[in-house]
Amino acid sequence: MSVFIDGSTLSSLLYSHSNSAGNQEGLLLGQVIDHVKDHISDSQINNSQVQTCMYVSSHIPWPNEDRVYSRGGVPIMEKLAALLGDSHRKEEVVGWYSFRRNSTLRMSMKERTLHKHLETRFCPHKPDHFLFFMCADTVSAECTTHSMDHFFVTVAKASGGVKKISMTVSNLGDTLHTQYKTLANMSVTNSSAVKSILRKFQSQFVSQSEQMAEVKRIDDLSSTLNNDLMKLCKQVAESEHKAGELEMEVEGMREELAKREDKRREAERRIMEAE
Amino acid sequence: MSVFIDGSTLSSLLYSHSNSAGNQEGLLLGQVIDHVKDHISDSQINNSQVQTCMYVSSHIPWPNEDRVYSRGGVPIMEKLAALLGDSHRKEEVVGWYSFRRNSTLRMSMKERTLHKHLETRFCPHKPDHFLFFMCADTVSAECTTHSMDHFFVTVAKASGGVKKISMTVSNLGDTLHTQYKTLANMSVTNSSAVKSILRKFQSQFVSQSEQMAEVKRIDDLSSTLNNDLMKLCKQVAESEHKAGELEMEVEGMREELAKREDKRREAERRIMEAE
Amino acid sequence: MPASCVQLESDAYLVCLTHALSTEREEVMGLLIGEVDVNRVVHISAVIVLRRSDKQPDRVEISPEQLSDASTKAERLAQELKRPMRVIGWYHSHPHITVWPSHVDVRTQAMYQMMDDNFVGLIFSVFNEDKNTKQSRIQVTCFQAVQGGYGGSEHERYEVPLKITPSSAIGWECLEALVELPGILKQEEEEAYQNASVSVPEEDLISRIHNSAVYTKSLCHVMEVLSGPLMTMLENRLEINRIRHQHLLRQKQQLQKRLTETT
Amino acid sequence: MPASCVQLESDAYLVCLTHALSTEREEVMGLLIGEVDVNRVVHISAVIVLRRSDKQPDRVEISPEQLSDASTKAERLAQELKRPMRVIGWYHSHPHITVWPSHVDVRTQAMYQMMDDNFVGLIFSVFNEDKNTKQSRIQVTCFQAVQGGYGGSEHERYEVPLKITPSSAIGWECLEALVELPGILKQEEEEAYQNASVSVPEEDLISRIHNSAVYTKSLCHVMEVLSGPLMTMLENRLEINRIRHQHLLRQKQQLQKRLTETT
Ligand SMILES: [Zn+2]
Repeated sequence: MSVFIDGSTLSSLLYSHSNSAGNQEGLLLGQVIDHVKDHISDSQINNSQVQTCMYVSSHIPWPNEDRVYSRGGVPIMEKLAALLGDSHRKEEVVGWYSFRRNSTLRMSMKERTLHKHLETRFCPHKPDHFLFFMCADTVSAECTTHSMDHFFVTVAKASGGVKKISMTVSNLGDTLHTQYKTLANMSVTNSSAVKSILRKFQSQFVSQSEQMAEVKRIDDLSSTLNNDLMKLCKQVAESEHKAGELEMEVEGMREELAKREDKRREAERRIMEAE
Repeated sequence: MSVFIDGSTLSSLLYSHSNSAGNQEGLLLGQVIDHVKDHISDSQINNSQVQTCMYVSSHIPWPNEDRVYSRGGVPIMEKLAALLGDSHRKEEVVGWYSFRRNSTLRMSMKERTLHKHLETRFCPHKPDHFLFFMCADTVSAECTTHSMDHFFVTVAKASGGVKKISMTVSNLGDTLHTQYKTLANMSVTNSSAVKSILRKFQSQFVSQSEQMAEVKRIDDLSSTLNNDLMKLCKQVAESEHKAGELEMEVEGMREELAKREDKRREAERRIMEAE
Repeated sequence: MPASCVQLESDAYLVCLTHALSTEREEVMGLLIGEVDVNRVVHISAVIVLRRSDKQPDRVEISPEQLSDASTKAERLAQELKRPMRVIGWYHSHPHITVWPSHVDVRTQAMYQMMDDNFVGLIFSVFNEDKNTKQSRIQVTCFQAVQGGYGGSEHERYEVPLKITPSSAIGWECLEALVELPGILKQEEEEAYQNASVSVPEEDLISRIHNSAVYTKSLCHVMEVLSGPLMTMLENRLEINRIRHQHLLRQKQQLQKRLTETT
Repeated sequence: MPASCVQLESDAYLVCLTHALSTEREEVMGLLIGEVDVNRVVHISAVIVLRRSDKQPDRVEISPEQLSDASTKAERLAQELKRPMRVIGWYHSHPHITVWPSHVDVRTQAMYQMMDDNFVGLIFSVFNEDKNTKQSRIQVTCFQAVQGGYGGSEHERYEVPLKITPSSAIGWECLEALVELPGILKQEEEEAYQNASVSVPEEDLISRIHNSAVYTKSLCHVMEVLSGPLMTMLENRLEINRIRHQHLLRQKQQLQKRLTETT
């Protein structure tokens, strides 16, 4: 079993934690794919192996002010359902996560209870396939270096044993452009027959503006995708702004209530003293 | 300076030797390309380097029965011109070669003389760029293993010093098909926006028969090239057959002449005895 | 006088980290935009992702052109926000290696400090998985350069306190920087393709097809590894904000009710 | 009884060597077609280049299907030439390594000899350049397997005398085998492409474009490294034959003249 996660998905997850004051928890969304790998052994016996890949593609943070589980670690299903209910997602719930600050990287009893309940709710047929992502944020003595230590685990249904799962962060790898041809192809320029064939096929591969047609096509696809990213970016900026303003408004109301509470207490204190 | 030669060119050269009874010599054809390699050093000083690449793409064997040079190693220019004269080649004469059997891999005095003359004729402006390909064919004691030891050299005009040149045999390298995608792309199947864009571009990349259009195009080009190879193959087979038959005819005539010579000698001997 | 402390806004942290996690085979880099207050606290609120002009996996260097472009961007941002924004630092990644700056890093930092003694450096250590424990670690450190002890000529690392501060929203500049990443990589690929193609003769169709296939494969890779996941991430962000907004509205109503009651 | 000697026609040698020099990263292999005379001399005159059914760089193995196909080809050739042709041996390459057969090679050879005790093995050692002397070496050796000394179970190498015999022409079968090489590689690539594409969903256009670019790049590579050079080689062969024919005609005329004179 392996976990695969894109770099931008992982950084979004870690940002979610950095952006909250306290600890952070939430659901992990993605897909589970079983790959059948046919392995032809030396004795030529077909020995099929099933390799399970867990793709984590999104996350949903739980609100800090409104807990989705009881004090003992029992989830409140209607609250979880509300988080997922309106979603038009293609992704499944593949696990959950927990961020803590300056704390141990060990699963607590409450976390075990919560895991068991979530697993039963979201992954009843394959209990050993439900993920828990644990991440601890520690700061050095002088606050100069921040560390995020993290890993994925599953919990065995029978034994309750915690098993760590290998994690791969998908990324670009090598981008050093070493595969391009920079020299003329001697065997092409030497053979008159080859040159004749290539001249015939020129129009199938090269556009009228002397550009390679497939390059034009992939450029168009890539540009369209990047343009749509920019449009989506604007939508997100708006929704960030709207939610941000509402948060500040709510924060203002809390402060107002707190002030009133202080005044009320002060007033009561004066009355008490006066009596 | 480096020498580049295709695998099929090299094997054709070695076949030419294997197919002759005695030693073999001939001209090497190809191209000389000077590549300017801009090397940005650590001090950010643009330090241009010229790298000379010698591409050997063909060869022309010299007839064994009709020498193209004198006993002392002076080439007979009209015979060399006749070998090249009718050719509609784009290739230049970039060097010459010599195969020997069970002999040393050292350039003889005659070979040095011949090299100097050929160099002056074919490569007057860049004497140090004219190649000599030396190859020795040795057989093990029990004739079970054949070895072809070979290298390229140039001869310095001033000093006469022989310099070996590094040789690269162009080949396919890795053909293990490791770059193909075999798994679904999660980021594509998860995003509705991405899926929508891809649906729009489907027709630009995929043909009506659900085949990738570029695959169809490259298949057509490749098949056309392979078909032309087969046609050329038939032409070569015919020319091989024609030349082969003529060679056997000539061989038959030699034998006939030899027989007549023997009979003549025998007759003369009888006459001498009779007298 | 060195910076006393650095406050890195969490959305700027998101951009740096996303960039750092984009490739494990090369060091990536960028510039940091922000302000310095009277207490010499450096406030970083935006990021400029930089192209790799000279591709050497273990070297990062900012060209004068890149610095000039970045200053222009910072000035534009300052006008938009009506705040004194400027290029105030740089960041780069250390894939598979320690978070601590190398001698080259410290020397580079010292050079930037000659122009601006509040200029700071951030290093993101990424792609560090312990194969035995299957535990991964991502680190970020903040540093400047100081003169070596006892008047030495060699510069030494000086660690600067770093705080990653929460914000109520991911700002436009940070969102824009994120979605510019695939575009930057596309430009790099275009340049590589064009540089290679210049020396291929027009008649050599096979090499031209080969190069266009290399280009196609590279762009597919960028779309698959970066554009696609960013799309998914932004769509998820919309969903998170929808949930958050819904939740905040409920809270607002409750608070409104309580405020009415206490009037 | 093992073979007494092997005579390899030079045009068959050309095919084997061209195949062996086609890649330095993998061992390639094929089958040898020929006859055995009453003195147990093996005469090899044609070659069947084989596809690599299971791509493991350091292993070569002939499948039952490949052997069956080759036998069919040999039978067809026998009918065409009116000679008792059959599959009489195998060859494979040793890029960058010694010409001597490995234990696996000897065991494989022993297995084939169970079917036919005249079956021989050829090994072509290629891509061996001494970086210091810049001298290259290409070798070919001929071997069979014999029972180990003192009744041992392990098989040992038995070296067979090999002669590469000149021929007056490159035969059609050998020319055909040469030009089949690019086609074989194209088939291998098609299979790899189709196997990979089976598991990519139709909607995943990016992965489909990626795979088609990989396929395109591979075919360009085959065309550049194999098809193109073979084309040049054959065109050169036509030129060599033109010169040779011209030269032979001149000789024929001279000989004709002398024959007339001596009549
Ligand atoms: Zn072997």
